[in-house]
This record gives sequence, C-alpha cells and structure tokens, in this order.
Amino acid sequence: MILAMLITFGVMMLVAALVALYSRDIVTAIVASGVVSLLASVLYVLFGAPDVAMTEAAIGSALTTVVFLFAWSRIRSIASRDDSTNGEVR
Amino acid sequence: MTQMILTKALYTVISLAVITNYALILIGTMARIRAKVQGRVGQPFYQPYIDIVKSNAKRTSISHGVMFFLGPVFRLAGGLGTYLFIPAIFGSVIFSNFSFSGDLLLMMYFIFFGQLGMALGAGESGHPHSAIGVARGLAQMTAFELPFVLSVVALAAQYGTLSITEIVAAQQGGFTHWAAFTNPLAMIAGMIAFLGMSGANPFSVVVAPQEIPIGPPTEMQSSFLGMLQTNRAIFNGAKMVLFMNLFWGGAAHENLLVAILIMVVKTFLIYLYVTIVGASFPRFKTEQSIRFFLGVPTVIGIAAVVLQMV
Amino acid sequence: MFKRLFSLVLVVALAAAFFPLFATIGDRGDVSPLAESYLADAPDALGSANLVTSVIVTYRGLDTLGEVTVLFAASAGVSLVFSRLGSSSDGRRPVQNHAPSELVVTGAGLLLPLIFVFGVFIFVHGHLTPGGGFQGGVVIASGVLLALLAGTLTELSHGMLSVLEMLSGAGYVAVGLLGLWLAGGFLDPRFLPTGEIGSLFSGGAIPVIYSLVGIKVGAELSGVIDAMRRRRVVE
Amino acid sequence: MVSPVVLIAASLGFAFLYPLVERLGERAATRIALLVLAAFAGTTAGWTVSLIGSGVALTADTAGFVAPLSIQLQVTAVDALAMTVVTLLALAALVQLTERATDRWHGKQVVLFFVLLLGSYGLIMTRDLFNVFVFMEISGISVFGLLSTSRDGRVFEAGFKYMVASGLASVFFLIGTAFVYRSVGSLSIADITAAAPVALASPVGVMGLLFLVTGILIELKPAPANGWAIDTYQAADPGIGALLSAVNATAMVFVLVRVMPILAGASPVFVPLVLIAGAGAFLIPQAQALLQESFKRMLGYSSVAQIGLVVLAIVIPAAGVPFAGVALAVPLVLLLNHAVAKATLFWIADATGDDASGFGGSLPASLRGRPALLVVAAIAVLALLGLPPFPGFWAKWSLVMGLAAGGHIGLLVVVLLGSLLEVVYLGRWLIMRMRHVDDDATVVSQRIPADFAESRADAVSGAASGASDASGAAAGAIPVGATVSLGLATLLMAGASVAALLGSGVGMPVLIVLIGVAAFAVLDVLRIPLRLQAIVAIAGLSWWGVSAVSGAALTLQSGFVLLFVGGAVVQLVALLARPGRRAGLVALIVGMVLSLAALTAATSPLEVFVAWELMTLTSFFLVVRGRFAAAASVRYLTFSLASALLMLAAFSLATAANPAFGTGGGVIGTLTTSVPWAAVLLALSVLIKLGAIGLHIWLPSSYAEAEDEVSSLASSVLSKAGILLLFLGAGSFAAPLFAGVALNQVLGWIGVITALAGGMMALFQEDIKYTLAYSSMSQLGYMVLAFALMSHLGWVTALYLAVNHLLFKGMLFLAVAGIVMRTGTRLMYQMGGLIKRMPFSFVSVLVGIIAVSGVPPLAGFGGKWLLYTALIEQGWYLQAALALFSSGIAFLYLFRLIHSMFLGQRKTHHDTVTEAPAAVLIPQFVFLVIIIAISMFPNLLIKPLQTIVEPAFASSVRWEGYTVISSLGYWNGNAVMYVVIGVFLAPLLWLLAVKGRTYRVEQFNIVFAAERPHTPQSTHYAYNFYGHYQKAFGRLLDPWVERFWSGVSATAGTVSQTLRAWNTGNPQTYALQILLYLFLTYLVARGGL
Amino acid sequence: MMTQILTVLAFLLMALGVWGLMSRRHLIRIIIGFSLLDTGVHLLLVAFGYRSGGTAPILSDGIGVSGLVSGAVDPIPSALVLTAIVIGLAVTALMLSFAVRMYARTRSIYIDKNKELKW
Repeated sequence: MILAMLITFGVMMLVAALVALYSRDIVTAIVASGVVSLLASVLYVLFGAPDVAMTEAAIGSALTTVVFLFAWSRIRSIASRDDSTNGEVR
Repeated sequence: MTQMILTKALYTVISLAVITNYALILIGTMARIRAKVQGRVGQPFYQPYIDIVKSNAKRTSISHGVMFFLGPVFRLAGGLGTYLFIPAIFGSVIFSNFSFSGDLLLMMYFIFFGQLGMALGAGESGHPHSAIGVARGLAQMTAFELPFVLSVVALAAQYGTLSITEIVAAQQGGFTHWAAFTNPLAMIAGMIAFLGMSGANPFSVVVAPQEIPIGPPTEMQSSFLGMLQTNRAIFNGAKMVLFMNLFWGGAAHENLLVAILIMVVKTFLIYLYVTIVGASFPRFKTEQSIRFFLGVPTVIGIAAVVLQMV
Repeated sequence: MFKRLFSLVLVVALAAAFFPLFATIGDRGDVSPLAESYLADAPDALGSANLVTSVIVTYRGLDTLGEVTVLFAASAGVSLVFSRLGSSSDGRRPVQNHAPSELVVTGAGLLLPLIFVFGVFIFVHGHLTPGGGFQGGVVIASGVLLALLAGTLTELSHGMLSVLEMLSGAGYVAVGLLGLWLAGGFLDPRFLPTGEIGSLFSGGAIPVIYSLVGIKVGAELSGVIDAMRRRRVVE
Repeated sequence: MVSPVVLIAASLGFAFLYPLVERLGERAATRIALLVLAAFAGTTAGWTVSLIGSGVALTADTAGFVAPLSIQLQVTAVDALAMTVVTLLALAALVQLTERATDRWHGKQVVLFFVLLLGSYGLIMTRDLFNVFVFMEISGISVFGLLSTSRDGRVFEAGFKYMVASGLASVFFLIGTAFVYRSVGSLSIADITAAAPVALASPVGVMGLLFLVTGILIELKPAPANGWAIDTYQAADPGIGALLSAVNATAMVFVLVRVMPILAGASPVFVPLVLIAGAGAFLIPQAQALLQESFKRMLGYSSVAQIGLVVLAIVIPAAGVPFAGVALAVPLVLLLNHAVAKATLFWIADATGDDASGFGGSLPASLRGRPALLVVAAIAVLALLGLPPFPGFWAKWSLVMGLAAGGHIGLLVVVLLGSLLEVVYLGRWLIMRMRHVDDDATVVSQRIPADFAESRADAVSGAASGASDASGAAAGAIPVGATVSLGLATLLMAGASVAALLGSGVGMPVLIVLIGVAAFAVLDVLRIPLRLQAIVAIAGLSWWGVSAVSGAALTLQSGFVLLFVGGAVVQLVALLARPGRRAGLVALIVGMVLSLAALTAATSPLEVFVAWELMTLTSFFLVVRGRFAAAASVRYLTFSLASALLMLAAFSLATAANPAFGTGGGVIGTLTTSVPWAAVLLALSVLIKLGAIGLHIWLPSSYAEAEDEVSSLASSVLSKAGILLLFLGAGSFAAPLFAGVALNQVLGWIGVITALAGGMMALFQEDIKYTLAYSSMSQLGYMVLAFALMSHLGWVTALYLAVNHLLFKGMLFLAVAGIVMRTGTRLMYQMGGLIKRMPFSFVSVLVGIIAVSGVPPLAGFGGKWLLYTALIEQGWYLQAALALFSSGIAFLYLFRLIHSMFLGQRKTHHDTVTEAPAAVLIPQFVFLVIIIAISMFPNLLIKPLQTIVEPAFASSVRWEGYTVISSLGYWNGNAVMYVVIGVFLAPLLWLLAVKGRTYRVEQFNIVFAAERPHTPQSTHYAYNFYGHYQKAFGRLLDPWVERFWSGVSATAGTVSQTLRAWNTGNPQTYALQILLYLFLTYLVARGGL
Repeated sequence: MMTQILTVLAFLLMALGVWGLMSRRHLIRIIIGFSLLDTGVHLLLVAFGYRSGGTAPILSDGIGVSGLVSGAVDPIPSALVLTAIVIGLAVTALMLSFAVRMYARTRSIYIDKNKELKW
C-alpha cells in the first residue's frame, strides 16, 4: 500500500517535473514545480518526517511558487511597459 | 742603464732608417712597375721621397683642431710602434726592436692604435668624405681581420707560442720548415687577408679616388700629409716584415747584410704579389669585400684552426 | 546545438556514473548511534516532545541561527537588488493591477486574523507537534501576502517590519547568550525549567526561541514577498 | 578568553540591530560599526597571542552538549591568526566602503557586510560538516545581496552565474554530506576524520567524499570551472572584489583544510586529485589573465590562481613532504599574503576609479604624481608575486623546496610557470601605472626611421632640461576611506614582512637593505634635495664599504664588495649635478648596492636567492624611473624574474638531491650541485641576467631607457652580479652534461657568440645609449667566455675584464650622461663636432674607447692579452678567433660613437653647449686615473686577482718585473707604455718642428672645391654609419631573437586567448563546466576510464 | 525497498533538474530546474534518515522513549532538510530577483542573450 503510494507519487512527481520544464506556458511551469514540491511533502509524511513535510508544503510549494509568480509578473510588467515589441518573453 | 737606453735608441733609429728607406724605394718601384704593366711611363722610383720632401716643405698648414693636428702623429706612432714590436731580422740585436715587450697579440692590437688616431684626425677635419672613408676602412678592416686572426691562431696553435721571435725560430732550417709549407691553409688565409690589409685593388674602396678623392686624408696637407706618407712606408714595411716572419721563415743569417738582403727579397716578392693581384682585379664595393673576406678565406682559416685541433 | 548535445551526453554520463551509488542505498532497521542517543536522551534532557525541534532548536541550534541569518540576508539582498530598479527606469506610471474582487477583500478580512492565530499556534507548539518557527513564520507571511493581494495592506509598514525583524533577531541572539551565561552553552534552552514533556510550557526556552524564529521568519518572508511584489515607485 | 561563539553572536546581533543603530545617523552608525569591528579584531588578536605556541585550541560546544551531539566551534592558533587578518582587512574594507566618494555603503549593505564576515568566521571556526554548509550559504547569499551595489549593470548577469555555480556546489556538498552521514553516522568533523579510514573507505564513502570535495573545490573557484567567478570579479564593485578574495576565499580555504584529513584518510586517491585541481587552478588563470583589458577581471584571475596555489600548498604536506615549522605555515602565509595584497589592489582600483589593466587600451593617469599610492601598489604587487621581503616569498620558497623534495617536478614547473605569467601581467599593470605620462610604452624602434624623427628627441630634451617627476597628472584625490584602508593593509603587510623576516633566520642582509632604502625614503619624505642625499649616501656607503672590507682577506667576496661599493660610490658623485629632488632615486641606488653586498655575503642558497631578488627589485625600480622605460621595464622585470625562478628551480632541485647543497659558504664554487639539470637551470638563470645571446632582449632597452646615471650604474656595477654568481656556482658548471660535453664548454660558446652578436648589434644603433648597452652585452659575453675556461688565467681574465668594464663603462655612460644633459638628444647623428665644446668629455670618451677596444697601451689590452692567451692555452682556438673578430667589431662601434658625437661638423644649435658639469666629470676622471694606473702597472690589478683565484687554481703565469709571462707569450705593460710614449712624442716633436705656420680654420672650411654643398645639418656623416656592413650581412642581421621572443609572446597570447575563450559568459556553459569538473574528478577518483 | 525507491526518485529528480538547468534557455525555467534539483537533494536526505517502518520522532502518549529508540526515524536528516529548504527558498528568491534585473537590463529572458561578460 505504502509502496504503491510511493511509486504513484513518484511517477507523478517526475511527470510534474517534466511539465515544469517543458510546458509552453511559464505559469503552468511554475505551478507544476509547486506540485512537485507538494508531492514531495506527501512523501515526507510517508517517510516519517512531518516537520519536513510541513516545511516543504509551506515553503517549497506555497511560498516558492508565490515568489516565482511575483517575479514573473514583474518581468511581464517590465515587458508590457516596453510597448511589448522589443522584449522577448513567453 | 743610460748607455743601454742610448744603444737601444741608436739601434731603433738604424732599424727605422733601413725599413723606411727600403719601403719608400719599394713603393716607388712598384708604382713604376705597375705603370709599365699598364703601358704608361710612370713616375721615377724616388717619387715618394719627392712627395715627402714637398709636403714637409710647405710653409703653411691648415688645422681643424687638436685631434686633427694629432691624427697624423697617432698614425705615424702607430706605424712606428707596429714596426718596433716586430723583430725585423731574426737573431739580430739591432733589428730585434722592442719585441721583448709584447708578443703577437700586442702587435695585432697595436695596429689599431694608428688606425684610431688617423680616424680621429680625419673625423675632426669635418669633411664628409673623410668620415665615409673611415667607415669603409674600418668595416673592411674587421672583415679581413677574421681570416688573418684565424691564420695567426692556427700558427700559435701549431707552434705553441705567441711570440713572433719564437715563431720565426721554429721555422729555421730550410724552406720546408716555413709555415707556408707546414701550414699552407693558414698561409693562404693570411695572405688573402694581407691583400685587404695593404689596401690595394680590389680592396681600395677606402680611398676610392673617383668618389671620395683620397678618402680619410682628404683634408690633410703639408706636413700632416708628409707624416702620413712616411707612415705609409713604415707601416707597409712593418706588415710585410710581419708576414715574412709569420709564414715565410723570416730573415735570418749570421751575416746581417745577407739577412737584410733576404728580407728585401722576401718582402719584395710579397709586395709584388699584392701589386699583381691589384693590377688584375677591379675594385670591390665595401659590402662585397666584407662578404669576400668572411667567405672563402674565413673558411680556409677555420679549416687551418680545426686541423690544429685534431 | 552542439552544446545541447554535449550537455545531454554529460548528464547521461554523470547519471550512469552515479546511479549505482544511489541505487545501492538500501533500507536499514536502525539509526545512526548519534540519532539513537538523541532519541534516547533528548526527551529527558530537554523536555521537548518533538525531537526534530530539539535537534533544530538546541542540538543544531547554530544551524538554525544560520538559517535565520540566511533568510535575513536574502531579504536584505532582495530589497537591495530591487532598490535601484525603480530609479533607473523612465518613470512612467506603472500598470495598475486589477482591483481585487469583493469576495477576496471580504474573505481576507475574515481569514486574516485566523491565519495569524494559526501561524502563532504552529510556532508556539513547535516543541510538541510537527511544525515550528519556520512553518509558522510562513503561515504568517502568507497572511501578509493575502492582505497585500486584498489591498487591505497597500504598502507594508517597513518600519514595523524592520523593528519586528530586528527585535526578534536580537532576541534570538540574546536568548542564545543567556544560554551561554546561565546554562551550558550558547543556545542552551535549559536556563528556563524544562517542565513536563507534552505541556505547553516545557522544553526550557525552546518555545521562546521558536516563537522568535517564527516572528523573524514571518517578518523576513513578508519582506521578501513585498520586495518582489512592489511595483516601481513613480517619482 | 572570549568564547568563539560570542564572536558569532556579536556579529550577528550587531547585524540584526544595525537598523536601530542607524537611527543615530549614518555617520555615527558606521563609526560604531568600525568600533565593533575593532573589538572583533582585538578579540581575535587576543586569541592569536594566547594560542600561538601553546598548542591548544579554544573550543566551544553549543547548546550545553558536547561535540557529536551539538555543533562545536574551535579556534586554533592558525585559525586565530587567519581570523585576525580577515578582521583587520574587513575593518579596512568597511572604512573604504563607507568613506568613499561615490556609492557609500550604508543600511542593509553594512548589515550584509557583517553577515558576510559572520559567514567567514563560521567557516573558519565550525567543526561540523553541515554547519559548514550553512555558513557557506550565509557567505554566498550575503555576497549576492551585496553584488547589487555595483554601478555596472552587468553585475546581475554575473551574479546569476555565480548563483548557478554556487548552487551546484552546495548541492554537491549536500549530497556529499548526506553520504558521509549515512556512512559515518555523525556530522562532527573530528568523528568523521577518526572514522574515515574504515567507514568511508567503501565505494559509497569515496563517492560521497567525491561530491563533498568537488563542492568545496567549486566554492574555491577553480579553473577551468570558474568563469562565473571571473565575470563576477569584473562586474562587481571593487570593494566587493576585495571582500570576495580577501575575506570569503580565505575562509573557504579553511573548509578544505578541515576536510583534507578526512579525504586523505578515506582514500589515497584524493591527495593527487586535489593536487591536480590545485595545479590546474593555479596555472590556467595565470595564462588567461595575460590578455585581460579589465583590471578587475585580471585581479579575479589572479585571485583564483592564488587560491589554487594555496590548495596545492595545503595538499603537499599530506603528500609526505617534510616542512620546517608548522604544517600549515606555508599555505597560511600564502593565503594571508594574498588576502592583504589582493584587497589592496582592489582598493586601489576603486580609489583610482579606472579599470584598465595596462594591456590593450591605455591605462591612464600615471601614479608617478602620487608617490604614496605608488608605494602601496608596488608593495601589493610585489607581495602578490612572492618577492622578498614580503611573507609570500618565504612561503613560496618553502613550497618550491617542498615540491622538489617530494619529487613533484611537474608541479614545480607549473608553479614556476604560473608565477612567471603572473609577473608578466601584474608587472605590466604596475609599470603602466608608474610610467611617465609621456610614455606611450612602445618598445623603442632601435633603427631610427629615415625621416630622422625629431619628435622623440624633443621629448628627450624636455627630460634633460630637468623636468621633475611630479609632472604626472595628479587627478582626483583619493578618498579618505581608501587612504585609511590602504594604509592599514600596508601596515599589516609591513608588520607581517618584518615578522617573517625575523622568523626566517636569514633576514639580516634583507633587513640591512630595507633599512638602507627606508632611511633614504625618509629623507625623501623630508624633502631633502638630491644632492644632499647623494652626499649622505656617498659618505655612508664609503664608510660601510671600508668597514666591511678593511681587515678582511682578499677573497672573491670582498673583492666584489669593493667593486660594487667602490663603483657605486664614485658614480654617485654624478648625482651632485642634479638640482632639486628625485624621490626614491638615492634610496633605490643604496638598496641596490646593499643587496649586491648581501649577495657577496650570502652563505646559503636561500640567502643568495633573497639577495638576488632584492637586487632585481631595486634595479627594476631604478630602470622603470626612466622617462620612456615602460616597455623596457616590462621586459626587464619579466626576464629578471624568469632568471630568479630558474635559480629557484635550480636550488630546489639541487637541495632535493643533496640537502647539504650550498652550505659551504664563502668559497668559490660553493653552489656545487651534482644534478646536471640544476646546473643547467642555474646557468640559464645567470645567462639571462648577463644578457647572453638569445636571452638578451631585455638588456639593451633596459640599460638604455633608464635614467642616465642609472644606466651607468646598471651597466657598470649591476651587471657584475651575474659574474659573481657564475663564480659562486662555479662548482656546478664543470659537470659533464652529455656525450662528454661539459657545461662550461657550452657556456664558452654562448659567451663568445654573445660577445660577437652584442658588438654587431651595437654597430647599427643610432641611439648612443643603445650602442653602449649592446656593448655591455658584448663585454659580458667576454667575461662568460673567460670564466667558462675554468682555468687560472681564464678566471683572472674574467675578473680583470669585470674590473675594466666597470671602469670604462662607467666613464662612457657618465660622459654620455653629460652630453645628453647638455645637448638634449641621444641620437648620435644629431650631435657632432662637440669636441671643441666639451673637451673633457672627449678625453674621457677617448680613453674609455681605447680601454674598451683593447688598443695598447691602455689597460684594455691587458684583458685582451689575458683572454687570448688563456683561450689558446686551453685550445679554444675558434673561440679565440671569434673573440678577436668581435673585438674588431667593438673597435668599429666605438669609433662610430666618438666620431658621431665629438667629431665631424657641429650642429649650429649646439654652438653654445657647454662642458658637462664638474660633478659628472669627476667620477669619469677618477676612473680615468685608475685606468691609466693599471695600464702602467698591470700587476697592480692582476696580482690581487691572482690571489682571489688562487684558492681554486694554481697560478699559471709568472712575473718578471712588469712582464707577465704565460706559457704562450708575454706582455710588459710598462715597457709598452714607454715605447708608445716614445713613438708618439717623436713624430709630434717632428711635426711641431716642421709644420711651419698653422692656421686654425673655421668650421665648414673644408676642401669642397671652395663650395659648401650641404646644409650644416647634413654635412656630418653619421647616420647609418655602417650601412655597408649591414648590407654585407643581409638577413643574417635580422632581429631573429627579437622575432623569436615576439613569437613566444604571441604564442602565449594565443594560448591565453584560447583558454580565455573557454569562459564563454553563458551560465549554462559554466554549469556544464562544473558538471564536467565533477565528472573529471570522478574519472580521476576511479583511476581513469 | 522504500529507501531505495526514494533514493532513485531523488536521483531522477536531480538529473531532471540538472538537465533543465542546462538545456532550458528561459531564465525562469532554469530556476525551476534548480528548485527541482534542490527538491531531489531534500528527498535524498530524508531517504537517508529513514528506517524500515519508522515513525515520526515525536514523543506522544502512545510511544515512550523506548519506542522512539526502536522505531522512530533519524531526526537529524529532518533537521538538515528543514534548514536546506529554507536556504533553498532564500537562494531561489535571490535568483529570481537577479533574473528580473537581468531582464530589465537586456530585455531578454533568454539566458544566451544575457552574456555580456566573458573571456
């Protein structure tokens, strides 16, 4: 049971990681990387480390994602200020 | 002591007188011979005497400065010194000169003394032709110096000495003992170098009359010129005596007069050789003569030295 | 493209080289002797139920102090990095965010106190239950974030943030020094009574330290978020 | 004592509270910060004082539990010393950063500064593996935060790269830590070290350690995986550069120090691994730095290289090399030396505000107008190069000795080559900084173009008319902060140097030199005019020389003391002709003479080497003073230090083979090595210094472009140092090399070819000083030739030639100095006819050239006679012939010299020049009198020389009165003199008698058909005097050697360019390199594929 | 078995992270790659601290000290990972802020357009 969960979550993590690296949309990528962390925190619980799980969930998945998104929105705002021609963002 | 010095001084005067007069006559004679060869009448054999007397008899002279004034003195001192450091006649007290104060090395370096003085005097004259002549002369001099030095080193190696007297002594006992035959390579290199040393054609670019009238002494006149003419005789004499000593067994006989005769004959032949070569070749440019001397004669000289080493 | 290929080859080579190393790590039934001594002695020595907390706050307290310092430095760094960005630009008015919806604003008003209380709860109970100063701090920071998004807090009060940060940081160090002078060593929490395991007031100064950490982390993370989020100032 | 943990708490607490402190005002806050730092410095210094020599360490366990349970901090004496230096540098850095003109640090920057310092403290003190990681991150993050203070917008790009790299390093470190913990079950370094041989020897353990060490190495920014660090150095604020290399890197090195025992215990593979890493990290950046145009980037390369050297030094003791003293002494000294010096250079970059390296582009504003800054910069560069008297010198010496003793010949080559490259680029920067504002730093074209370029000559005349050195543009003032911090760093370096000197056991001669230099430097500071200083120097040196020599038996050493001191004292008189002040001139001359004297007093290889280096340094600074000497002094420095490095290699190899090497002391041939390679290296080293053919290209330009008085000193006195070393090393040179050829035979050929080539090149110079410089080269060739004979007569000749050369070259150079002073030109064709205006100089030059050319009756002939006799005696016939030929060449250039200057037609604008000042003439005539004396009585000189040589060889000549008789020939100098006087006086009297009336005529009254066809300027036949000679030799005279070295330098440039291209600037490439680095370490650890 | 799977998972995640870091040109994705790498390392540490059937090292009424000794996982790696996670956030935040500044300077989010410093 635990093993099955572990493997399932593991595969999901890898898929999410691939999505984070290869998705077309940056926001999707950021969210996917958050999902990787979230899944990791689940695994931590399975491995008897609830403290780490909480931390990973709070910091790794939540806060980091927020920071990513803020940074991205800042880049977007700089790009949109530039009459959106010479900046290359995607 | 005093007597000794006086005696030496007397001997010196005699020795100098002989060589000077002989060399003057020789130069005059050779000039006449050259003229005959070229189909001209030529000058009388005593013409050099006339020249010297005429130059010295001038009542006025022009000087460009102290060094100009001293230049001919240096030159003549160089000629005299060179001669005086060579033993002219082997075994003769009168003609041994001052050869006891130094060996072949001293003699070779003393040649520079006159050259330097002359060059300095010519330099101060301020005439560009003088300077050009000096530059040519010096350049050519270093060039023929190399084969000459090589042949001298070969001789020194052969005889294990640098003393001219001992080199001559080692050549006694028949002409087969002469260095010319025991060490022919050194002789060839040395005799080719001698051509350059005597400044006759093809190595006469120093005085090249068509370009730079008479080269270094352009500005020299009156008694200055007279001294140079005197020196020319002594210096040429000294060089011929030197080569006679080095390669041709020197001049040695119990009878001093016979010895002098031997010297006269040998030096005459040496000079004749120069004259004949000079009459048969056109003049080299400076760089040509430099290349020439650093070519074949140098290789021969090196071969002579290497032969002594193996 | 060649570089891409080379990277691929290299990554594969490295993976191939080190995979055996990772694959050989198997299960084990015991823990290291050091861990065993923690497990055996720590509850009694410190009176803290959560051993991870004991390790973090006490045994490896210096690491944690360093960790707080890292966050502190990062927040200072981020704000320094962005401090010149505004002034170097052309000074046009920034793009205005969409006004937050009513729902968000109302929700935020309701949720905010709850979130803060929850955060405080987490770090105060760090020595009893999973979680502690860092987790609690993040919760508080997320509250701040929500407030910012909702517009409840348009500009974070930097004075208050920095005072909080300063006091909690200095307090942390001070508590550590108290440990040095009153107890066995720097960050030794036992200058306060260890109490009974499981109660709120146990573990010596561990709850105090964790609370300070919580406040500091909360303040620092809020600072980071704020610095990242803030639009450039229009002169 | 204060607990180590308090330092951490205090710095952190202060960082947290700093915003509060800043409420008191920015200025007050920074003052308080400085006070806090001073307190830290006091604390660490207190630790150092109490821990040093006690052998105990200061330990603090945290949290009231002992080590494996909790994190332990520990301070050993070494740590305490490092922390003291780091704190003092941090203090200086903070002053600099908070008190500079622009971008003053405040607020969060000061906070981050303290965090950075805290990180460094932690790295040094912690004894817990994971704690190391935390402190690494603290340092890293604070650096990243601080990077943003740069004005250079590219800093973010650089910082991003840095973060990628250091992120990877952290990951490696963390993985390594995980594996180590898994294997050992503890994080305490002491526990791990103890358990390593068992628990970590497994493949898993080794692989874990591989990750760990790679992580640490990457943090140390090793080439070739360090482009990110270099980019950061370039774009960052120089203040950060200083912090990075002085504080951060220093602390990071300690991590490696901690981990090294673990590695060495776990597997034998790690020591060679780190050795290779260190070697690569040292050599590669040195090459990459060669072509840098950005000074900060260049310093970055230098920093990473120096850290590489330290890494190397750390591992060497682990490889089983015995070191004297503390095991960590060498790396520690190297590290701290680097920290102080590098910080200084970064601060200078900040204070001067320009970022040019001296290569390519132009380095503006000379430092000449800022003597204080110049001194500081010079100290930093010299310390960095590991030159005495700075601490790095002793460390480098020990390191090289250790490398040789351990048989690491490859590493030895790497270290020496890297050091040489460093000399090139750092030296170039220093020289370009010091150069005169007029100097465009191109090597003077030695053939003057046909258009008779006048512009340069005018510039020279400007120099001759007494322009003072202060003409360097004193641009913006240096900020207060920089002054304080540079002063602090310099004090630190000075203190460390003195301590190292006293601790070295051989510091006395160095100390004397330094005191000599310092004393006159003080006179400079007191603005004592040059003349007064010269008088003091003359008096002091004479007293010192007399007291050093009097009573001592005449030996090689005392003879050379006499030569050095006597020669210098006489020539110092010439300085009396210079009014005004010339900062540093006398001090440096005194330093040079004293270091030459130290060379004679040396009794061990180390002492010889120290004296040699000091002599190189002082003379380098003398040369670089020249107005157009920049390019020349780059060559001078490079070749001189190459010579020194070769000597170092020779000494280390010889000592490794025979520990008793060179400890005899005081005897000819002391440095006797049985290692042929050592002998060859030693010979090469000396040959470089003697300007032997092929290695000579530095010599002419250096001698010629130095100031006139310095030229004469360098050529006449300094050049003899090489001769002395030949004699000291004589025992080494007779050894057979291969196929029965002995080294001395090779030396002999090199000598004679040098003599010939030097003379040839002197022929074609238009610049009088170049002529004399090439002539010196030629004369030194003769001395080498004579020495190489290894016979009694040969050595007497060598010494005779040395004395003679000193005399006449001093005369000639001083005469030329006088002429240049009066005419304002060094080009011979621009002179002419000066004999009437400067008759005394003429006499001096005349006697000088007669003495050089060896024309009897003067002393020069004695040398020639001895030389040829000795040569023929030994059967070196061809050499003899070549030597004679080249002496003919000498005659040529000497005549050209005297002719072009004094004879021929005078230029109209020289009609009013006056005779050289008496002060310049006096030394010439002193030498002249000596020359005449030894010409008349050659035994005056030759007999003492025989006594000097006698211990080595039995006499092979005998004396009869004044006649010296060899097995080959004889020479009576006295008689020759009289004969010459006789044959000279006779014609002279005759001439005076018959000359009739003599008219002195005006200039230009020459026989030209009563015309004057040329302008006054071109009537003087002097330009291209021996054009026909040149023509005759054709391509043989092409500057082959020059071309060869240009080729070498071009090749070095190409290599540098290629290596540089490795750092592409792309973060992903850098990441790739780091992974490659990991992979390579893996391969090395696995023992290849 | 559990440990092994987690270790391999961590390894794969690290490999993916490194690959992303080296192959993606977009700055944000590179940083994402980095955080994947970090997550992998964290997983690795946790895996190393695991013991078969281990529980959380928290003293509760059910488990006494002896139960902890015999059944709880190693608390040290947990503590280390906690620290590492926080540090990872700090680094990520700084990297992102630098990325923003890089973009503001060059107006390109692609890494190969952001290499003015070289050689």
